[in-house]
Amino acid sequence: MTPFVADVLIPVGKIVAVILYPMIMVVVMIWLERRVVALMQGRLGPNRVGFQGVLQPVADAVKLFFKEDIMQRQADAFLFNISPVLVMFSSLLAFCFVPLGEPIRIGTYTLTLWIAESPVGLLIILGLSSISVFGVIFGGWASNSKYPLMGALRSVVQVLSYEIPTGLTVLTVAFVARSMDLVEIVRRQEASGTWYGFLMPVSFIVFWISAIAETNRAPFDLPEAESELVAGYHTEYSGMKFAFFYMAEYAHMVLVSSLVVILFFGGWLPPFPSVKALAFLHAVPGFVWYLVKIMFFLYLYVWIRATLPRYRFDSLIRLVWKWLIPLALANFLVVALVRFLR
Amino acid sequence: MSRIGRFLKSFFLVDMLRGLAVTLRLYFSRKVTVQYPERVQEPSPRFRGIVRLHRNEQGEPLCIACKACQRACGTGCFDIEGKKEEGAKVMRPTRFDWKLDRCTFCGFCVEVCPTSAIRFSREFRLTGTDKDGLLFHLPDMYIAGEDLQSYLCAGCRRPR
Amino acid sequence: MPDAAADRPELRPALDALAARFPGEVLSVDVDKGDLTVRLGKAGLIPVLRALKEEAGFNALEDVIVLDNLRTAGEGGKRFTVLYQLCRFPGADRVRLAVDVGEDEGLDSAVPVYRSADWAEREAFDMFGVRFEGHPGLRRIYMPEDFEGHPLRKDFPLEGRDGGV
Amino acid sequence: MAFKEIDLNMGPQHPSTHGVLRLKLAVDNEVVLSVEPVIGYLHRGMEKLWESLTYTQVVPLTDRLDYLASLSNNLGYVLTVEKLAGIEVPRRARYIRVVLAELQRLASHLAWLGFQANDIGAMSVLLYGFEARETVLDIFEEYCGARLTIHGIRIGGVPHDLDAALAARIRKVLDGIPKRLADIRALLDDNRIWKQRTVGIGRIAAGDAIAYGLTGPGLRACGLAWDMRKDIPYSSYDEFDFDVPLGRNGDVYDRYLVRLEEICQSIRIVRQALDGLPEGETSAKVPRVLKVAPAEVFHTIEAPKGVLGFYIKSNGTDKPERVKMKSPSFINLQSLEHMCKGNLFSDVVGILGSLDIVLGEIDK
Repeated sequence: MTPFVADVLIPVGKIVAVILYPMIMVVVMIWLERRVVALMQGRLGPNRVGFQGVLQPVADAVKLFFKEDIMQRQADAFLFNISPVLVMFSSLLAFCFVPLGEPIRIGTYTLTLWIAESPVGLLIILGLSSISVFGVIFGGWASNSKYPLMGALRSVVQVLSYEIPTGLTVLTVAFVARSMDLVEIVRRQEASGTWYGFLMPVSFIVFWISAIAETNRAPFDLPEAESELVAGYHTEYSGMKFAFFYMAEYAHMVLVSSLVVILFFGGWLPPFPSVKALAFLHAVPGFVWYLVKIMFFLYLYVWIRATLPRYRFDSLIRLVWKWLIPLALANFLVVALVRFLR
Repeated sequence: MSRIGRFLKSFFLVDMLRGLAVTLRLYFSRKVTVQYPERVQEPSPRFRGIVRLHRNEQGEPLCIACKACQRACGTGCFDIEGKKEEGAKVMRPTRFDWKLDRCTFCGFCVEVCPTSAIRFSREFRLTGTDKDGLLFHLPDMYIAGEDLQSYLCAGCRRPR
Repeated sequence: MPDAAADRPELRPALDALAARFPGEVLSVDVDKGDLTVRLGKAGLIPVLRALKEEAGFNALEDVIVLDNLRTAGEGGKRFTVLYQLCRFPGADRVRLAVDVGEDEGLDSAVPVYRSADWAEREAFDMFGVRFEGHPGLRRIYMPEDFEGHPLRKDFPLEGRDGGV
Repeated sequence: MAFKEIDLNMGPQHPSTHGVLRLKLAVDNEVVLSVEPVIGYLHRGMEKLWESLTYTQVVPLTDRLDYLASLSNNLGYVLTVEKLAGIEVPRRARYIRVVLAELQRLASHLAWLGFQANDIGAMSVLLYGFEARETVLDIFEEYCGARLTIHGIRIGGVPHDLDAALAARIRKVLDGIPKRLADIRALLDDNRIWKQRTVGIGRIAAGDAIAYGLTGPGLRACGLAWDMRKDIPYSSYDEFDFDVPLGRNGDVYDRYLVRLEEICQSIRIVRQALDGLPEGETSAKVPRVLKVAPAEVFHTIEAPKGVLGFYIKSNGTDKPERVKMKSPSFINLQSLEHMCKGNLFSDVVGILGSLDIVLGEIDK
């Protein structure tokens, strides 16, 4: 294992992998969403391009690539162009901290299935996911037209107010696992034998609801409510810039699902780690378990989108300030008490 | 009990779960999509597609150029001229121009035709690439089926 | 005044009261094909409308219809006839008020009495050019603001003017 | 800093205005101050065109008024001409017309249900509603060969007969509708988000409703039992027993419930009409060129959107002197401003949807 390979080839390989991983997940996610929503509505969904429509997202991307990329004359050029980058950048960067599985030993070298492991990995991911809000604000404001402005205003208030319950519930997990490092949290769950999702169901529910709201999805997709604001903050975008917004939203969803899986459902651990009888589940590599769990949560996203109507803006805000935040605080208090007494 | 019952129901999101259960059940139910170009859904026998002229068994045109259809048509699709040949019993149309883009498929011409020369076909694929392709002259009124497709829109019609 | 409402006895008292209340205005009352029509003079329109609404309970104005009698009117005849279709709920009785209007004469707007006359009168103005005084915002409803002429008049060509709008 | 109110433009090219309608909104920070509908984008000059066509040639044009309920427009116009010319329609034809009109009400309400739910976000209900509507359109296609602009009712009667096989297929379709409706009601009826978006929104009092001329399900949602099929029965509607669903406080949720209940009532009517279908002719003898003595007549029917009226004046020739259509959507749209005052911007979409307007009928 020459130093060249260890210091250059492998990190570069891992970086390319981390860039490709969300891209592939985004493609899979776009296809999954269109198929699942279609199947739930009694129709087949895309099944012509590629096997069962798998290449449909690729076709969309190519179409968007060649579409004319227009910009309003009075639009603020710099902000208009920077915002898709901001949104995309923050989602992709956060994937560096997401541990995908147990480190693999190749001879003397241990290949760690993540790029960076930092004691405050959780904090960094939360920080990055709120940077994408800037992209949305600049995009909405810079398009210099009414609908995107209203869409941007709405999404600012929504994402900021939903970050509070997210932060609180994530805090309870960090509190119980006594660390903010994602790998440590998973190891802690393995050691304690139970997943935190079963240990603290309330924080899981609150985290999941505010996660849906934070990615502007399903019942909370106010900023891009087609029937009201035409297309919300990315109305004026077209071509690749629109594709960036579109892919960033899905990347953000995949990021949040992997966060849920790691924090509450034991990242790459097989279902019941402590039960000896199910030890054979360990044979299946951790990465597969991780993927299965993520797919379940992505399916849940789409399932909710196909079912529930859209909240009105004021009831959405009332929900977070009158229900979710008190619930998160109470839950944090209970967890703290339990931790203290034990 | 109903107040507490209502609170518990709303706290555990029962109304939303019931909705999710419905969509899940429909997720596994029968799909209604028909793969269109490969499989075409047969229209019903009384379907009002494009109107076509017909010939009798001996192959002579049934139309006697009486212009009843031209008078009955509300949107002026027909422009007919007829002439009686020497020794022929009945008049024959020499010019029979019919505009597809003006037709509302109302069926007056079919009802009023004395010799039922003009009848509804069950052809509903009526896209064309240019406007004068939608103007049918006398010989074109007898085209039906596949060669109607090539008459209307020779361009993008992929051979099936 | 011909004997009206032969086959609609229940409206008989209301009609007599109406005719008595407004001697100069109610010109004729007749029933044709089951529809009751009351011809009125221009001045009598609003008082009769108000009376029918408050006393006789005709609480809904269903439609305002304008007829262009360009070819059918005699020499002195007025060009337009404006009809008001009234309906009573409950009981579902109908009465039609007819008022003759000249080409440049205005007519009192019925909006103060019936709120639903608003758009109907705007359409009448847009299509025929009948002016309604006192209408909150009398402007065209179908045609663009800068359109000259009134399409539904008999002398407006069916195919429209060349160049159109 | 005094917040300048934004005047926003919804339409004429907008996903949720059901056609080419433009709403000029004055919005103060999401709260609606004033709504001014601008119409006329789909004006085809129908009334001018009708004056140059014979009575029979006008019927296919009435399909294009409310293109979601073309049979109701046919029925409205045809009944007015028959009242004008004094044509007596045989009883079997009247029953078949009731079957067709009520099936059309079913299809129109299902289309409305899909649009309304999609506007408020429940996108799957759009597909469920339209799939149910497709089964009804198949019946129309089997009966007279068209699905949207049907032209299935003629002056004097109906073009085709309703044989036993078609009646059996209609009954099968009617059995399928309640099941699909049950799915939709499970999704929406007591879903908290749906109720938050519809209960108490776009409320109108009974007095204002009549003042604005509101008719149809919108008026019945305020609790007023005004239904032309009961008040001024036509086409032998008085021989069927059905009840008129009423709401209580005239908001979007009550209009939703009233229309769903009307679907069930329409199914009841069609079943009774099919069971009691009398023998006899399907059309009266109507001369090819129908000349009508000079007279004027106004007649209304209960169309899915509200009270649809036709005024026809004849001049002795085979062409009408003047045909005026009283469009329910045209009058209902007037009360939009009254309903939207004070609500939020995203409610305007819900309220507009609950009025169930069709621009073909408004613009004529």
